[in-house]
Amino acid sequence: MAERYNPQVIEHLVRPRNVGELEAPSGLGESGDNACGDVARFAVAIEENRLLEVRYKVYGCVACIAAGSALSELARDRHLLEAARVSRDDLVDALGGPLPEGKEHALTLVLDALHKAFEDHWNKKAGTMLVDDYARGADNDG
Amino acid sequence: MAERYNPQVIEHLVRPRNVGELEAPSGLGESGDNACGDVARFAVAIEENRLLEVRYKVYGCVACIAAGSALSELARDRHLLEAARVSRDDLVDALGGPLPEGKEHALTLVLDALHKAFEDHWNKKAGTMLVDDYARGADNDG
Amino acid sequence: MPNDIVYLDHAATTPLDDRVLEAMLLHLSGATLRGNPSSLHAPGAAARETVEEARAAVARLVNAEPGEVLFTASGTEADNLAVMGLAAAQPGKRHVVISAVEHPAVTKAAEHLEATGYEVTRVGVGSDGIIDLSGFAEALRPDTAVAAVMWANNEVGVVQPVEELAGLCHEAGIPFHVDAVQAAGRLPIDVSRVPVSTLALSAHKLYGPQGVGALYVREGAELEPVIVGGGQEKGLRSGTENVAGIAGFGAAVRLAHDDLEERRRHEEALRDAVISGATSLPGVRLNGHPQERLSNNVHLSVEGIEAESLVLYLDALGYAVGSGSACASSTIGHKASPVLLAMGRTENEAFSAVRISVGKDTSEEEVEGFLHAFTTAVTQLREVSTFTLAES
Amino acid sequence: MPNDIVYLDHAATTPLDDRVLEAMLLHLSGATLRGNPSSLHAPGAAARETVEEARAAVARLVNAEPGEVLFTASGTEADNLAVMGLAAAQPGKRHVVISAVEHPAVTKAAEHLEATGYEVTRVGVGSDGIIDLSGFAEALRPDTAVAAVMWANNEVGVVQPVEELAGLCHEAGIPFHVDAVQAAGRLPIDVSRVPVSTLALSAHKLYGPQGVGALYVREGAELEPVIVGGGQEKGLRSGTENVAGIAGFGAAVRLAHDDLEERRRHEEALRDAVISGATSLPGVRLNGHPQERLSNNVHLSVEGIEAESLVLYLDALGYAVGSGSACASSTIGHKASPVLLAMGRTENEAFSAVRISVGKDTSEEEVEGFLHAFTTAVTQLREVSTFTLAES
Ligand SMILES: Cc1ncc(COP(=O)(O)O)c(C=O)c1O
Ligand SMILES: Cc1ncc(COP(=O)(O)O)c(C=O)c1O
Repeated sequence: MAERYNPQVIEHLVRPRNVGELEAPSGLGESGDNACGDVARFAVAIEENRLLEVRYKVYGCVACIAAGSALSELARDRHLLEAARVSRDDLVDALGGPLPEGKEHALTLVLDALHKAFEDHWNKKAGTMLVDDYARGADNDG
Repeated sequence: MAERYNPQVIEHLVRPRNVGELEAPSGLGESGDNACGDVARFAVAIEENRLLEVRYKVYGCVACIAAGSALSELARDRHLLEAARVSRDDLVDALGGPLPEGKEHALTLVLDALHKAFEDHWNKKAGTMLVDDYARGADNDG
Repeated sequence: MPNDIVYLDHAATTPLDDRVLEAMLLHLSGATLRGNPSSLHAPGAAARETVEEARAAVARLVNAEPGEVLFTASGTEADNLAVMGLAAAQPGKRHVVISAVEHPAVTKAAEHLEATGYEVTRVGVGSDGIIDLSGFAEALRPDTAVAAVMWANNEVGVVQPVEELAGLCHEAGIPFHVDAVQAAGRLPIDVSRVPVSTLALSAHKLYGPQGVGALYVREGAELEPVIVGGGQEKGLRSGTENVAGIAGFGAAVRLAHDDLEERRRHEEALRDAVISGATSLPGVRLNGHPQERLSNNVHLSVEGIEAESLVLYLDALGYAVGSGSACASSTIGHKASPVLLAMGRTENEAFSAVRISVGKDTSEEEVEGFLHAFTTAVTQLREVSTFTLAES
Repeated sequence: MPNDIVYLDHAATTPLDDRVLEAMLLHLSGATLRGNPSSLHAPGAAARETVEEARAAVARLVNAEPGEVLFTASGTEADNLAVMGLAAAQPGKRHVVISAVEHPAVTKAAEHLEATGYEVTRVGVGSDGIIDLSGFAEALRPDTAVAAVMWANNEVGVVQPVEELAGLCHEAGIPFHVDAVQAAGRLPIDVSRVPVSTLALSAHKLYGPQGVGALYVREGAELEPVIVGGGQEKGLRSGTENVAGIAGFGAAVRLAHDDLEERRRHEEALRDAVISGATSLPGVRLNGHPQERLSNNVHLSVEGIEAESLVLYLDALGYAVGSGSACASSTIGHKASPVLLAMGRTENEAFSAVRISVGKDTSEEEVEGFLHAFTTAVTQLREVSTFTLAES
């Protein structure tokens, strides 16, 4: 178990990617609980099932900020289906290895927020067809 | 309160003066309790109320050995009355200062043994007269 | 190990003074033969003397007699020994009074007593962190076995009116313990004027080694040991003594005693520079009484930012500061500081608290550099934050 | 401080190894910035890593996992934590078993429990100092909260059959504590083979610093803390860590692990030379089992001489040896060692006991010189003594 944050985490803390908001987002997602703890908020711009832009904000611990930043990088400029499949393990790899004990919730927090932004987009677009596509794609996973 | 023995004590331990016994002592004195603890034994040779020779043995702690040695030096070759008046303070001075806490009994132990040797001598000699002398001498003390 | 980092977390621990290290090396280095202080022979006697010299130095710092000082392995152990030990020495009395802002070394000791049937009264503090004096007076009862209030707080740096508190306890005949771990070396401490029963110190808060503490125990105060065994420290704290550490403590308190005023002046100027610089940013607020505070302590709540992020951002920029209380900060989970909650702060304010504590060797340039870094970190982290700053 | 003294009291404490000092200086010296292991920033993280490296090293010495090792401030504290902590974790059970020859750190902990209503059974030993195995088995009861027997005795050096004892406790489901303070670094210790629940170590007995101990706590063993506070060491031992001391402990156990066999061979040869030389004098007798004993321990009763005189006489001749148990020797008063009494020795035999304990750096020449000095001291002191030697 890691005792402290990897340098990659600190790098994301000090130079977070894709911070901010979008003027006219295709979807917005938020996770966490503002009253007592961490909050993550993702805004996405989607065109032709491609994640053109992603912006995020986080109130929370270092792991949350870094995970949001890493996720935004991994997801951006990808097909929606790929972006949606970015996993906890992918995030851990991008962050240089396991997070310190007790900090793993950050992964869930940011993934939840991004997925909610996608849902928001699908809901707006009545995206049932897309979800079918996703299910078929998922068959190829191991 | 001294935390450890003064060098003078150690000097007496390593080179104790007047150790041993006498062939035909004028008096013999012993103090302490052989079963559990310290024992001091003094033999004295007295001629014309003068302490010509003194010999001692001790079973006990360092303080006892050193106090016996110091006392033998202070008392030897003195008039009996002077020898009998060697005090705890005189011993402490001879031993370079106060003994460590809990070791003061050594002074009593050796003084007792020497005084008993004198008593033994007086008893043998029916020394009542001498004791009278002694009481008169004691008037001069402060 | 980062040598170029600016260390501004002296409330958590202080760097070892070179002269302290020298004193320790006298016992540690191979050139001398170190013994066990309990041994009769010369190396044992030398170790014993080393310990006794340090004891005299610690006694002098608080104006006590050497025989009134016991060595422990931490401020924590000294606090435990006082609270548990004073209580145990009066088995008939089953009530304890502490303040709501004590260090965990005291609060957990009180909870330990609570679990064995004691009743514990926790006296509240104002929003400035200062104890409710009349509340304290009311809390004292005939069956109070021990009362404990710290001299100065480890988080917000607030200095408590211990002289009054001690007086109240003294009148009531109640043993009074003071945790002076943060105060020692920063404030004059004189047990001949303040009628405490016991008083805890820790070496590593005043440029001495970590893992060495002391408890002043007033002549006549009754105390039961917590650690028992070979009977060291008059039977009140057994275990072979950390002779080198104790020697270091002795050297450290000697320096602290001699340089007290100079250190205080130096630290206060830097502290005030940090306070005015940092609070000039919007949404940055000083916690704890602005005057009744330690010479070296600045404690800030920074709206919209979680302390951990700010601490590590500053760390990345080369500045080491504390988040809330160091003791709790690396433990798992996310708990608001009870000290800040007792002062009426919200959970979010508590989560956003950082502590900047300067030291005797902190320079003006370091403070200037820090204020730059702080501004950068706060600005950048607020950009990431979902939090929107209230209009100020 | 006498540099020319020959140190033969390694059972009381050992000189610090130079490589241990080096490891400590990495944390102590001004060249590096040391933090509080609880702090988030880089100096704090560096301190944390220092502690964790040492923890891994201690675990390796006894073949445990790092997570099973807690640091304390002494072997005494480790023993207290084990005995009191294991008992407190099973509040329903109110019986304790110890041997009659435990170190005061264990006996006083048991007495402490006794004072709070526990029943304590003290299992006797034979005249060779070895525990009565069947007596131990019989002492174990369904309500036994903890049993404790030391691996090797600090006075007479006798090694106990801990593997059997641990097996008995394991079968009976009784937590078993072993005080391995004297054994560690001299005997191989493997907790994967010996089913102890807890095991105490002390750094200063194996060329590490004074004031640092450790307790091995088997995964799953339940333990309550003795010192409470900031929650360090998984909440089982609070207080800011003695980081430099712990680093030294780590270095010391690494050396002890690597050099174990070599040290043992070296020490045994010297030990046997002392035994045969000293016991060739009339009225000098070895205490404790001749084979089942520590590689470095010689414990003698010298008829007609009190230990203190012999120790200080030898000290004056330049040889530092122990009198009975170092822990008790400088305390006021005159008490026969309970260990020797338990072995059936008379009070006089107990008062005349000295302990010569060699170390890894003791040389043959030193031992030769010692035997000369010993002969002189015994002869001279017997001349002073009222005691007449029995015909041998
Ligand atoms: C006020 C206060 N009390 C007690 C302690 C505990 O002292 P130590 O760190 O030596 O365990 C500290 C420091 O952490 C403290 O600041
Ligand atoms: C067997 C034994 N147990 C416990 C201890 C106590 O350890 P420490 O000296 O670290 O307090 C000692 C040493 O004095 C010992 O020899």
